[in-house]
Amino acid sequence: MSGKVTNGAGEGTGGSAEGWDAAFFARWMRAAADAVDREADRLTELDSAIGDADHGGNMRRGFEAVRSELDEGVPATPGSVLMTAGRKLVSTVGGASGPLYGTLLRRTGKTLGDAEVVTGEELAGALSAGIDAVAQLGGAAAGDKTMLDALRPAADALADSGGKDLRAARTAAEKGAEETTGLQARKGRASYLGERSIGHQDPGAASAALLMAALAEAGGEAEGSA
Amino acid sequence: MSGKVTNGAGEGTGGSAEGWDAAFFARWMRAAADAVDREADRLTELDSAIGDADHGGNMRRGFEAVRSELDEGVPATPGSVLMTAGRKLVSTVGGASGPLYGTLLRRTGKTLGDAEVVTGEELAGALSAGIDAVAQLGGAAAGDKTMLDALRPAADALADSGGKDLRAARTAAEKGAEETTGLQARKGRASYLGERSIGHQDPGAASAALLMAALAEAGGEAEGSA
Amino acid sequence: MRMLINVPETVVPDALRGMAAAHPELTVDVDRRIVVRRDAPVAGKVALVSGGGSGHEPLHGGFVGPGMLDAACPGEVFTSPVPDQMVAAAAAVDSGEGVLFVVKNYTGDVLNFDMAAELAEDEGVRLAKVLVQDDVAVTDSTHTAGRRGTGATLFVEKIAGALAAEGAPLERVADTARRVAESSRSFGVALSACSTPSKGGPMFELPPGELELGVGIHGEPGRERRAMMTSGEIAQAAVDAVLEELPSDQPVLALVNGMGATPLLELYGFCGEVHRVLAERRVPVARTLVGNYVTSLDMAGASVTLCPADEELLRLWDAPVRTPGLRWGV
Amino acid sequence: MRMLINVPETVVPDALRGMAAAHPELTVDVDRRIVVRRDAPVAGKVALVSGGGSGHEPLHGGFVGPGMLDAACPGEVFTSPVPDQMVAAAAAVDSGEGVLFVVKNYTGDVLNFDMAAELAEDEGVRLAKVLVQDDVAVTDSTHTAGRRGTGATLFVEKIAGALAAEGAPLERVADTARRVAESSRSFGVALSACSTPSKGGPMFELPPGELELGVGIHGEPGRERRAMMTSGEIAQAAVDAVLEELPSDQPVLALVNGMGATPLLELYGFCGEVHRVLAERRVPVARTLVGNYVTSLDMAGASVTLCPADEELLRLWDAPVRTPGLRWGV
Ligand SMILES: Nc1ncnc2c1ncn2[C@@H]1O[C@H](COP(=O)(O)OP(=O)(O)O)[C@@H](O)[C@H]1O
Ligand SMILES: Nc1ncnc2c1ncn2[C@@H]1O[C@H](COP(=O)(O)OP(=O)(O)O)[C@@H](O)[C@H]1O
Ligand SMILES: [Mg+2]
Ligand SMILES: [Mg+2]
Ligand SMILES: [Mg+2]
Ligand SMILES: [Mg+2]
Repeated sequence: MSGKVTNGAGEGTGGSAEGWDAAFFARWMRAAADAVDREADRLTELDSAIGDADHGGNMRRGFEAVRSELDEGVPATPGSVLMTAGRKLVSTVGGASGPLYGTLLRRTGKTLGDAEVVTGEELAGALSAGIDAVAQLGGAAAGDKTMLDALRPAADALADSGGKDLRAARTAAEKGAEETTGLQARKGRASYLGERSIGHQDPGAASAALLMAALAEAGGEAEGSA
Repeated sequence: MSGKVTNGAGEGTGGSAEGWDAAFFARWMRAAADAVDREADRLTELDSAIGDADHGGNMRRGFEAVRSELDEGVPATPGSVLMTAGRKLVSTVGGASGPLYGTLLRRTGKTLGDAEVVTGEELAGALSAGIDAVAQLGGAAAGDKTMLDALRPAADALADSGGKDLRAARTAAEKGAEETTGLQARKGRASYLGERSIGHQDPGAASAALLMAALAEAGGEAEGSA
Repeated sequence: MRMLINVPETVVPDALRGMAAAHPELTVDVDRRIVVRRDAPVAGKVALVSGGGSGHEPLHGGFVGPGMLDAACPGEVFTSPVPDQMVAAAAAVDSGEGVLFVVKNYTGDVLNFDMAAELAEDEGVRLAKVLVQDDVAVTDSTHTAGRRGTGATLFVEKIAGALAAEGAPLERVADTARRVAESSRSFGVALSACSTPSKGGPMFELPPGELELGVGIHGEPGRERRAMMTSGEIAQAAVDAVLEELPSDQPVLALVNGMGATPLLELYGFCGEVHRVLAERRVPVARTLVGNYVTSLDMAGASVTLCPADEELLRLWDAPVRTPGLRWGV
Repeated sequence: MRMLINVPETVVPDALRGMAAAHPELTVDVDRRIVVRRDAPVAGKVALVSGGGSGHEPLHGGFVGPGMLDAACPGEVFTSPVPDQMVAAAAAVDSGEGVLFVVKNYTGDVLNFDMAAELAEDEGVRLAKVLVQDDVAVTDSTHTAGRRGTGATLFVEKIAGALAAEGAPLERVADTARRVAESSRSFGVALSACSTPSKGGPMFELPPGELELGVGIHGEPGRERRAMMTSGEIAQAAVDAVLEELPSDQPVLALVNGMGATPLLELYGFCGEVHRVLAERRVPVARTLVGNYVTSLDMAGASVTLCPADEELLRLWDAPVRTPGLRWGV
């Protein structure tokens, strides 16, 4: 298995990367599938408090499909791995999260272009473009209590570190997700709750934190700190 | 108000009656309406254990209609009071108990003929005929856990006292009703319970005991022992 | 109480007022509690009258209309109607060709319809009666007063209604009705108890995670209380119980019936399992009807009714029907 | 769990298999999760495609057939379907006259149908879209993403379906669909919470003796939680909420819709109260439909939808329809 190409065989240290290859991105997606599978009940529980109790099932279904697709064969480039994954999410998830996460990965992948290896800075930039696309598609802004409140801080943290610190991205996502608890929903089904949505963490922000944790895990496996 | 004609004005002592007039029978029916109204919830509760939870409502609806009918005017003879009441029950109760109680009162009334005053013995005989009609209509035998298990002992006790002891009829009915608790239902909805019906009092037997208590009350009002 | 009602005492007349409002094609007599085809009596046609306790809607009032019942008599909740209703209904629909009473086999219904038949006959109505007793669940009981009448009622009312609409005479309509009644079999399962308005709560205790196999449509107990089963296991239990007593191996009409509170989504899934089991047992299914037709208020669960059908019964089943609850071909 | 299911994961395909078994007049593609008119594409006819999360049956799959939808795309329970389904459905039903997507206003449905529309247009399908947003309950909320789509979906699908059956071109079908969608208003009330298979229990807490006024069809909260009310009081609250936002005082089509677990007996009683209130408010009712049409799994409760209707809409409403869930005049 390859990964961070300077260090070989997928044993990245997460630090001063020269770049990431398709195998690394496949590892990210698989780690996300694991995390989402593990945490599906919690996601559904969160969604049942302020939504319609399907987010865990939605994410699990989508990422299992992504995993199966990767099992058939990993596309050649980072961009195509993410575009394939994004298309798969769109095709299997449904709900609001399907098109949104699908768009996130597709646009991120598309922005990465067809390079075989991408740098951390390129990833940070592409992720940011993907998040912009999500914001545009869903019409949500920061503080609306959506997945954006975990994704945006994560991308910013990654960019701040020059694309090097995947764990900073993870930490920022988790903090952002936790902070959605205090926010009032303005988008999606939870918005019907109005003030009653305050006090509950947003399920999409929680799954976004899992996605960022999976990124850190893929990058930092060798350190055993994930 | 009249009643037991030897003692006048409905103040019967329940003992050595020479006879009962229409007013007495009307009083019986009214006392039954009161009792059924008071005990409707208990009857429904019993029916919900082994039947379909409607016996209280059925009996209340029927006897309220009887009461209204009597309020319009009391028929001239004991027989016609009971036949009118029986017809009213048939017309308003439905379920199994409507035709059965209706038949009981109609046949009892019919057997009394058009005498203006009937003796206790005549009442005992007529009641027995009415109960036979119920048994024939419903096809139930003693011990089948039905209203018959309260009615038959009551009629027998009345007959044994030469038609004089209304309170004996009441006591026998209550005992019979209580003893249905140990029986297994073989007729009516409760029969579907099979052995599971054991341990619950039959609702129709319970309402039959109320009917006999009302008879004793109508006869023994003056004694204050009802 | 989780009921959409005013007070328990007026549930039936309140519903009849709603039926009157929603269905101008019916004559709903709220006072006399009968639901009658607007164009009754239909000249030259045998009339069908049914009825029973309320709480099983659309049965029976929802099956009044061309091709099915001419009138229905709704009783109080789970309580047989009174003879006055049936006599009034018979009088309203008899064209002179006679009236068929369709009666589910419960003591109250039998007694009240019998009384009504006597009265109506006294008034010169030619009467026939069919007793529906299709529920196999409690035939095991040595003390049962016969099988209970459940889902087959719909088959009887639809098929006899179609034959009457063709102008068949009373004897033939009654014969065919009896043929359907006598050859149909049902089995029901409850996943939760129903609540009657007068009781104000569940009729019986059924802890979550348990089910009642062979339940009756008033929540009467069945064969056994079991730990929860899958839809496929329930389908197998129900179908096998029915097949064991089905008196013919002709292709069947299948009714996959919801008890009231089971979502249609689940009912369709159950229907798929019923078909799977029937295929495994090599029983061809000629027609399938899925939905809430013979309900038990808010009971969760389902029942399966099978009726062996020859060409004539299939033709009559497919014939046009236009009622609030069942409607096709017109 | 009181559910008639195998496992939560297969509820939707299980139901589709049951639909296939029960409805030979439909093509049910279990793998691609689309329900299609057997005779699609119908030459010279604009095609209607709808879809949404499952759990609202008969909506939408039960409304596929002549006079209504050409295809439906069922998603997972309470989850919008995916664009692949809609694209496949559009391809299956497009006769060349174009396709109308009927979309309930929920973020997931809107996004997925939008994506599908793009893809289908890329493949050369002429597409129009109508967004149903009739639920007045949450317009008070300053942060709502518009009104939710509920009962009016049935009016839109029936009326636009009838117009398409007459051969009207896509623009006219879409215009009329939008007219219905924009002028209809709904209000729903929950007496109990619904339970999704994946959650395995109630979606929200609603103690017995309380109700949720203005509930959404996925159990979303409404305007307020109140102590239990009578059927008459609930009818008044619902009708007045609807009338307040109804943009016309024409005679109305009225849908008195059950949420799933409320007995039809109660629903008819509620219908009577709705009519009483409408009469008091001097709103003439042209047509009434009573039943479980836009459900929320096993939720107890009801909703009222009103659609002001001129002569044309009435004619289209009365036009023949032949689907598993709605059927008349054919
Ligand atoms: N307009 C939006 N923009 C961004 N994210 C959104 C939007 N609407 C919903 N979401 C996210 O989607 C999550 C819900 O996803 P999911 O439960 O799978 O779909 P649905 O809401 O259709 O049931 C929310 O928690 C929120 O984070
Ligand atoms: N065949 C029968 N013969 C005599 N009594 C019967 C018979 N069937 C039922 N009963 C009586 O009727 C009672 C039930 O009456 P009710 O609840 O009003 O009618 P239903 O059983 O139709 O709901 C039973 O408790 C029993 O005493
Ligand atoms: Mg959700
Ligand atoms: Mg009873
Ligand atoms: Mg009863
Ligand atoms: Mg959802």
